[in-house]
Amino acid sequence: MSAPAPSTTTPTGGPSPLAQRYARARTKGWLLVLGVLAVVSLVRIVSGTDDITSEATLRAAILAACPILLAGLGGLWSERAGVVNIGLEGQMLLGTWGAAYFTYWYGPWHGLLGAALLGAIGGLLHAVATVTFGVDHVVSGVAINIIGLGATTFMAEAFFSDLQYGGPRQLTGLDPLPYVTVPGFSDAMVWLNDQGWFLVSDVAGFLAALSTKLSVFTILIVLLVLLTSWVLWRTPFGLRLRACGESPSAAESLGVNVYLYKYVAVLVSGAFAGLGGAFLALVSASGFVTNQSGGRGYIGLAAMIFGNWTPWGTVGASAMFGYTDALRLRSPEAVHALLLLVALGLLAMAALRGWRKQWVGAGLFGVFGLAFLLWYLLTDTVPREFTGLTPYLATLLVLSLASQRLRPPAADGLVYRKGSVG
Amino acid sequence: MNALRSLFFGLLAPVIAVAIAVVATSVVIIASGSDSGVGSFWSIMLAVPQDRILVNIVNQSSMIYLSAVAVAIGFRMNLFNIGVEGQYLVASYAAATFVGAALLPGFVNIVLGLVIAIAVGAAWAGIAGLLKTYRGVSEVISTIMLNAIAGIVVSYFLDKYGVHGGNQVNTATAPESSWVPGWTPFTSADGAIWSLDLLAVLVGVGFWVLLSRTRLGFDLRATGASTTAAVASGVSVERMTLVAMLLSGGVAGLIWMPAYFGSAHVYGTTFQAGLGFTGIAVALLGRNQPLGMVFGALLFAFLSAQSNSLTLQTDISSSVVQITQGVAVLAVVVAYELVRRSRSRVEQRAVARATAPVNQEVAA
Amino acid sequence: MSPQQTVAEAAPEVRLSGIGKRFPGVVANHDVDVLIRPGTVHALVGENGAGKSTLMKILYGVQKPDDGTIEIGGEARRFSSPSDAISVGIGMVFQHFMLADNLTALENVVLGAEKLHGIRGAARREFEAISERYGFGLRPDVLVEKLGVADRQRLEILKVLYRGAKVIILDEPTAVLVPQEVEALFRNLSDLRAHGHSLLFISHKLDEVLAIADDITIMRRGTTVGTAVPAETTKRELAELMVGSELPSPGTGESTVTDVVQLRLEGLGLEEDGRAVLSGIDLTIHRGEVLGLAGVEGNGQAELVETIMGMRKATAGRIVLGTEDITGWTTRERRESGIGYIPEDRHRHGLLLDSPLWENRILGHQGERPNSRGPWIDREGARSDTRAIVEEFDVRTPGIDTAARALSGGNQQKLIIGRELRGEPVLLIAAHPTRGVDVGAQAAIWGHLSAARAAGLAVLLISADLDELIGLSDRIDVILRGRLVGEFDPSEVTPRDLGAAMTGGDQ
Amino acid sequence: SKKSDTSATDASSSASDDICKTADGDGPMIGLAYDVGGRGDQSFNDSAYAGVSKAVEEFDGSCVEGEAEDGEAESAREDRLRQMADAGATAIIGVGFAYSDSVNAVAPDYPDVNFAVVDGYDPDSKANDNVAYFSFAANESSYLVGVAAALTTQTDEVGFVGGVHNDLIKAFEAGYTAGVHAVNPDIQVDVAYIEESDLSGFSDPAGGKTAAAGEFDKGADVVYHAAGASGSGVFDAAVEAGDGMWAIGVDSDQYLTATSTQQPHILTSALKRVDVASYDFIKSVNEGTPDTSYVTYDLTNDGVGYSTSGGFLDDVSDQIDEYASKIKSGDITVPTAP
Ligand SMILES: Nc1ncnc2c1ncn2[C@@H]1O[C@H](COP(=O)(O)OP(=O)(O)OP(=O)(O)O)[C@@H](O)[C@H]1O
Ligand SMILES: Nc1ncnc2c1ncn2[C@@H]1O[C@H](COP(=O)(O)OP(=O)(O)OP(=O)(O)O)[C@@H](O)[C@H]1O
Ligand SMILES: [Mg+2]
Ligand SMILES: [Mg+2]
Repeated sequence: MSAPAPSTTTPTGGPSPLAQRYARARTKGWLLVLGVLAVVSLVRIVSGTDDITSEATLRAAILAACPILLAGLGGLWSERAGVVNIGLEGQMLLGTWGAAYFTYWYGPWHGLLGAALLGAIGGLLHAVATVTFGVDHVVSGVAINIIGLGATTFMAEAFFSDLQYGGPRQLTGLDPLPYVTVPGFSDAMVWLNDQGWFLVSDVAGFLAALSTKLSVFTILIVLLVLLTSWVLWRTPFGLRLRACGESPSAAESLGVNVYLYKYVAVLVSGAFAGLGGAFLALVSASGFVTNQSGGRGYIGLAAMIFGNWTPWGTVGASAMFGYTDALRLRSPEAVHALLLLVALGLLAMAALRGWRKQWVGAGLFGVFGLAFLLWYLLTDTVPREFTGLTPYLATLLVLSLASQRLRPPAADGLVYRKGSVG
Repeated sequence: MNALRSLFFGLLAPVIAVAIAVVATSVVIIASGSDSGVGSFWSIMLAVPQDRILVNIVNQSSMIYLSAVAVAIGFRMNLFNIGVEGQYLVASYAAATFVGAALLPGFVNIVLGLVIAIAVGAAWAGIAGLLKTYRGVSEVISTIMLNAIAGIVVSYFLDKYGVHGGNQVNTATAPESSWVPGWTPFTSADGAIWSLDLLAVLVGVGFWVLLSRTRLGFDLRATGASTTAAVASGVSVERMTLVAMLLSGGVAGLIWMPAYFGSAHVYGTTFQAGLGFTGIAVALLGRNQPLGMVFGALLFAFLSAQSNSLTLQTDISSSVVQITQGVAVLAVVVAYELVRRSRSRVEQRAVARATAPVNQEVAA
Repeated sequence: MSPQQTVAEAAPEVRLSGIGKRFPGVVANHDVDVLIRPGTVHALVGENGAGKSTLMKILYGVQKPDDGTIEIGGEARRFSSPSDAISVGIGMVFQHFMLADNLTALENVVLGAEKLHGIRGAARREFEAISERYGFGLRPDVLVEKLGVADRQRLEILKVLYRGAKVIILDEPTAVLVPQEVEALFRNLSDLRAHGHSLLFISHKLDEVLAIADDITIMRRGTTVGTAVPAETTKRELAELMVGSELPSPGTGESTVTDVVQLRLEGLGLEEDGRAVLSGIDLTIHRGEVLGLAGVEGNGQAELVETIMGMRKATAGRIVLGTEDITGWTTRERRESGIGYIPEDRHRHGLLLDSPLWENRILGHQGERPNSRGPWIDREGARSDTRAIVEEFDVRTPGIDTAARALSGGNQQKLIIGRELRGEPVLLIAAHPTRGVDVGAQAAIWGHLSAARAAGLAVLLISADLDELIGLSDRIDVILRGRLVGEFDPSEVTPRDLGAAMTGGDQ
Repeated sequence: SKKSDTSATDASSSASDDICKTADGDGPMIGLAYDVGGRGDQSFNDSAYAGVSKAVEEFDGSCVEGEAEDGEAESAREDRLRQMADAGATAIIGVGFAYSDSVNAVAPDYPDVNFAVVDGYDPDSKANDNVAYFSFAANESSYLVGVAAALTTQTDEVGFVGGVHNDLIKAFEAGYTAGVHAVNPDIQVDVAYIEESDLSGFSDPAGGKTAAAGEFDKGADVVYHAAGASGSGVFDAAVEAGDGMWAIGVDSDQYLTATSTQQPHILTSALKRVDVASYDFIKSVNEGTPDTSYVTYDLTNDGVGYSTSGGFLDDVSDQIDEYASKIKSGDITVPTAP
């Protein structure tokens, strides 16, 4: 019941309240990033494990994050249009095969296209089932994952067995995509990174990671993120697509072809997942192996969810997954330092909630935070067996603490039928 | 007439689906340029199964069926328990460890082993249930995560407390007194139909009774059909979510028990992973109906068992069967949706005919 | 204003001729002819289910007619989607608002019309210009979820104007408004007409129609049965054309109120995410009494009902049923202790649309005979009792195995009412019991309610139809912003007074 | 198991020409039950096939093949073996320890057929007199490549990447570490495993690459992998680490199947001669003195070893061979667990 208030505008069309809101969000985001870095840096110094922000670790983290991020962006596209897509895993697998096949015969750039194409085919299946035939989205997604695995396994045996460096379950020695290293700058940053100064070295490590042996594919991904957030939030096309996810009937009542937009969204979604597969086969390593995605599609979905259905949130969450994964593989001992990091993070949240007088949340965060702090103080290594749990536990933890505050598109996962307007 | 029609509608979808799957598979085989060719593929797949294959089909399908029921219990109230895989993994390990410890005499050991399997499976599923009811975490994500966690945790304990030997780690072997061999319909070489396959029958009947004859089942279905209406009718969705998850996990716990007591007797190398995901597919294929899933389970078991000869007699990989299965599932859900629509159209006409207003003849 | 003022001779803005539309089992429209003159308000009246919305959806391109022709400004048109209709200057405000809550007002407006002024500055300026011109007082950057009903409706109209519509369709725009808001709306409509727009205005509230319309077309059972000019017709004549009979009016005869208190709310309060939705609600309902609750939608009546039903947990105060304090009880316990519930939205809260009628009869009464014995469902008991309900409450259906979805709204509603009255409840919560139900069914439902009341049932009646409230209630409480702001005696109060109280206009 | 072993000097070619389709001699009929991956995996399935085809040609026999699927039922493996026996196979080889139980179940029903299980073991106490279990002293071959690594490293730091942290792979780690320290106790050995239990650790090149890169970054200049298909990621890591950075292959001579860019970085490979074992087994059956029970393949019978393709070890091979002879003579006993 908001009372009609006089409209507030500067006829000269100054910065609109909306633009201001975006701006505020941006600054907030940067502050957050900086804050996190500061805490990390602190932890590095306290725990004396330089590896947690070493250029090499961060580079590995970026590598590990990319496939997850691509899957997450894929999820973002389709869910913003109201279609839940847990078929990402299967579409990713199709992507690995497509990348391998096309790279072998036509070279890596075609490999990317091939991966996107195969992924998009998976997306098409999903779109036909969910949009045209109104099948439950999760059900269809599950089926697509079965098909994806079966198809790639079979097609690998059928097409790769007799190739050079090939076998029924692998195809290695694929031509790599080019790398770039920013001469000079890279070395400077690496040097700074080695100095171990508070914050400076950590930021340097990050910049070094971004300027050293960086695959062009990674650059492409950054562009895809920017493109995604621009298209979805700044263009008429994006507005229509999101409207289909928020209220398809409203969209249709204004002449938006809801089915069309949902189809586009899900196809793009599949293509992104496919590219994620390509990254695994071409950049993460120079070869295809059956069932290579190993659950990264699901992780990507999770990343998108607690990225709160936003591109940058997804980037953040994927980065977290990639980072923990890289760290556990490179230096399991350093994982122990993460306990402190998590503890501090949780306690910070607790403080925030407390300050907002949200006592329940504050309590929960506080308890978990202290638990981790104790764990850190009372042990000096995390049993290797458990380092593997990190991404999964992190997901559960974050979701169980944050789920209430997440905001999925209003019509996400709901089946919509043409002509049901009014 | 009415019964006839519903039977027709009931069978229509699966038939269409299987047909589509057959076509898709054939196309794939042709596309793959196999030398043996589609003909030999189908002649092998559709050959009359040998005796031991029949036995395997019975054993496999009952485990698959248990898994399907576990999944269906959740699906029936739109609860997507993707975590059956992890639940029966943890439960199988726990039960095997307990039975292997042989703390109790044979029979009691068996019964308690089963109870533990149920309890542990339920508990593992319960985590997802609690996360959903109290923290609003989507069970799809949480169960997927719990699957991964289950694998790591179990292997950790197996490695720490298991029996190491010949590159392998197993739980302690169950005492002979706690074996439940089974019935040998043909020669002993053709294997035995495990007695505990009966669990599948019991669970199936139980599931049917629960759904169609009990208040709990009604609430379950109501919640699935319309959460809002169920809430208004006095169903506590939180409670139902928990109950469904626990039931689902409990049944999941039983999945591998026939094999364990029947032939494996240890948890380790011979543990059959993946049944949890097969169960999802079969539940969808059987439309979460007690009877439908029987056919689904038999079909899947049949396909896998028959496909075993493929690599011996043709150059076609048996993984093609996964495609058949996946396509069948997708096709069947689509087909069911179409059938549902045409059915409700038919019904509305019936209503109009019954409540004849003036506009009737215009309609005709 | 009278027809003479408007340009009578101009070519018709819109001509619908011989329109027909069939749905499975229903003929929604047949042989429909409508003619709309430029710069007029044209009212389309007809009872529920008469086919008005369908006709409008056809005119707006949402649904394709099976036969008949559409002429706009003398040119024949075929619409395959709303965008076609929009492009020739037709706009529609739907019966149920078409807004995306999580988008801003501006985004909702520019959606689909990005070509006109883009989606940024220019669009915002246009938005504000229109809002200014018609005094809508809307701001572009608020999220729609923050808007009240009246604002949402203005936004819907703004949406239409933004697209430069000449012809504006309003499907039952007044259903959700109180008289004061209706007058404001009518001022807007007159403005629009003065600016040369033609308006197609749907309603079954005849005085409103007579107040605003220049021409009137009447529909019955899917076809047009006549036209009229307000100056030369009366309410009664219209009503007879509409239903082919006298309009029934709600009435319950002499009071049956006893002095036994059946329901008592003491200082009931409800807070949700820090916002007080209900506060300090005190009321009592006696056996044999109908307490009417009047309020603008979104003032807490829905929440109050759900709190009494236990679907929301009260954060303050007590709920006493008879002598029992049921504040802490679950919904099921409350239902089993004799509270019947006719929900506002029967499709979301009252029925399992894809389940057969007999299962719908069990819904909400799982724990009661004849539906169940102990933990077991008693299929036979439930089925035979469903047959009885179908008989007694005249539910038009081929059988009890039919899916509820296939039934017409009125028949669905009759089933629900039968189900809820069947278990001899002590208290009935009836939210909009006759919404979306045709006249025949309406009268029947009123009959059942007063019969139950006479038998000693206590009823809490919520309705947006003030005549219904006044007709049925023994007392009327008014709720505003989550508080009870006044009590009225139906025998004295007029809809206008109620409207004033409902909007706080009298303070 | 997705554990990947090989010999198959002719791996790439063996995929194409197909002796089991062509050969139909009236010598012994051999059943070859592959592990997941089957023939053409550039790994121990190929290795087994190489041994079998040698035997088939030499004894003018014939053969029948069958392949395992991921997550297949125990009964499926049994059925595969029985189908071969029923088809008339007299010598049946199960490739991979996964066949241990199924062979144990099937063998008693076919007393006239001889079975062998690569990496196998008898799961119960009842001995089977028609089953041979090949066990390979992977710890010994790992020891030798450990020596090679120690003699090669410039940084006195070397690495190990295991696919899955199970007993089988721990034996590789143990032997390797022992070998390294035999040369110089001060050399640091970085150890990483891709997965703790999940067999996907054998099919995760990305993981292999990350883990290996981590060790190269820490200062290791030689990294030995026992990670199956993930190994290609380890090779990639070596390539990216640059000149003078080495990777050591496993099971087969991976120099031969590696890509041309990887080859300059593949110092050697720890060999596991499944082909030798298979051939010897068939030979023994053919001569009517079939191998039974546990047959250990180690340095003494050339069942394991290390490869020299690429010639990177030419000037240290003598020293390595010394250690080898010490092991044969028993002067050195190699540990099997870290
Ligand atoms: N999509 C549909 N499918 C089948 N029948 C429909 C559909 N839409 C409307 N009908 C039926 O067509 C008839 C006319 O419906 P319509 O909504 O046009 O009536 P109305 O005059 O708008 O009623 P109300 O005053 O309640 O809005 C009704 O019987 C309605 O149930
Ligand atoms: N949205 C819809 N989708 C499908 N069918 C519908 C829809 N709405 C109404 N119907 C069909 O239209 C017919 C009449 O329903 P509706 O309630 O609109 O008519 P009605 O005239 O209001 O009925 P009653 O007079 O009993 O209230 C029913 O058969 C119903 O199946
Ligand atoms: Mg569903
Ligand atoms: Mg209408």
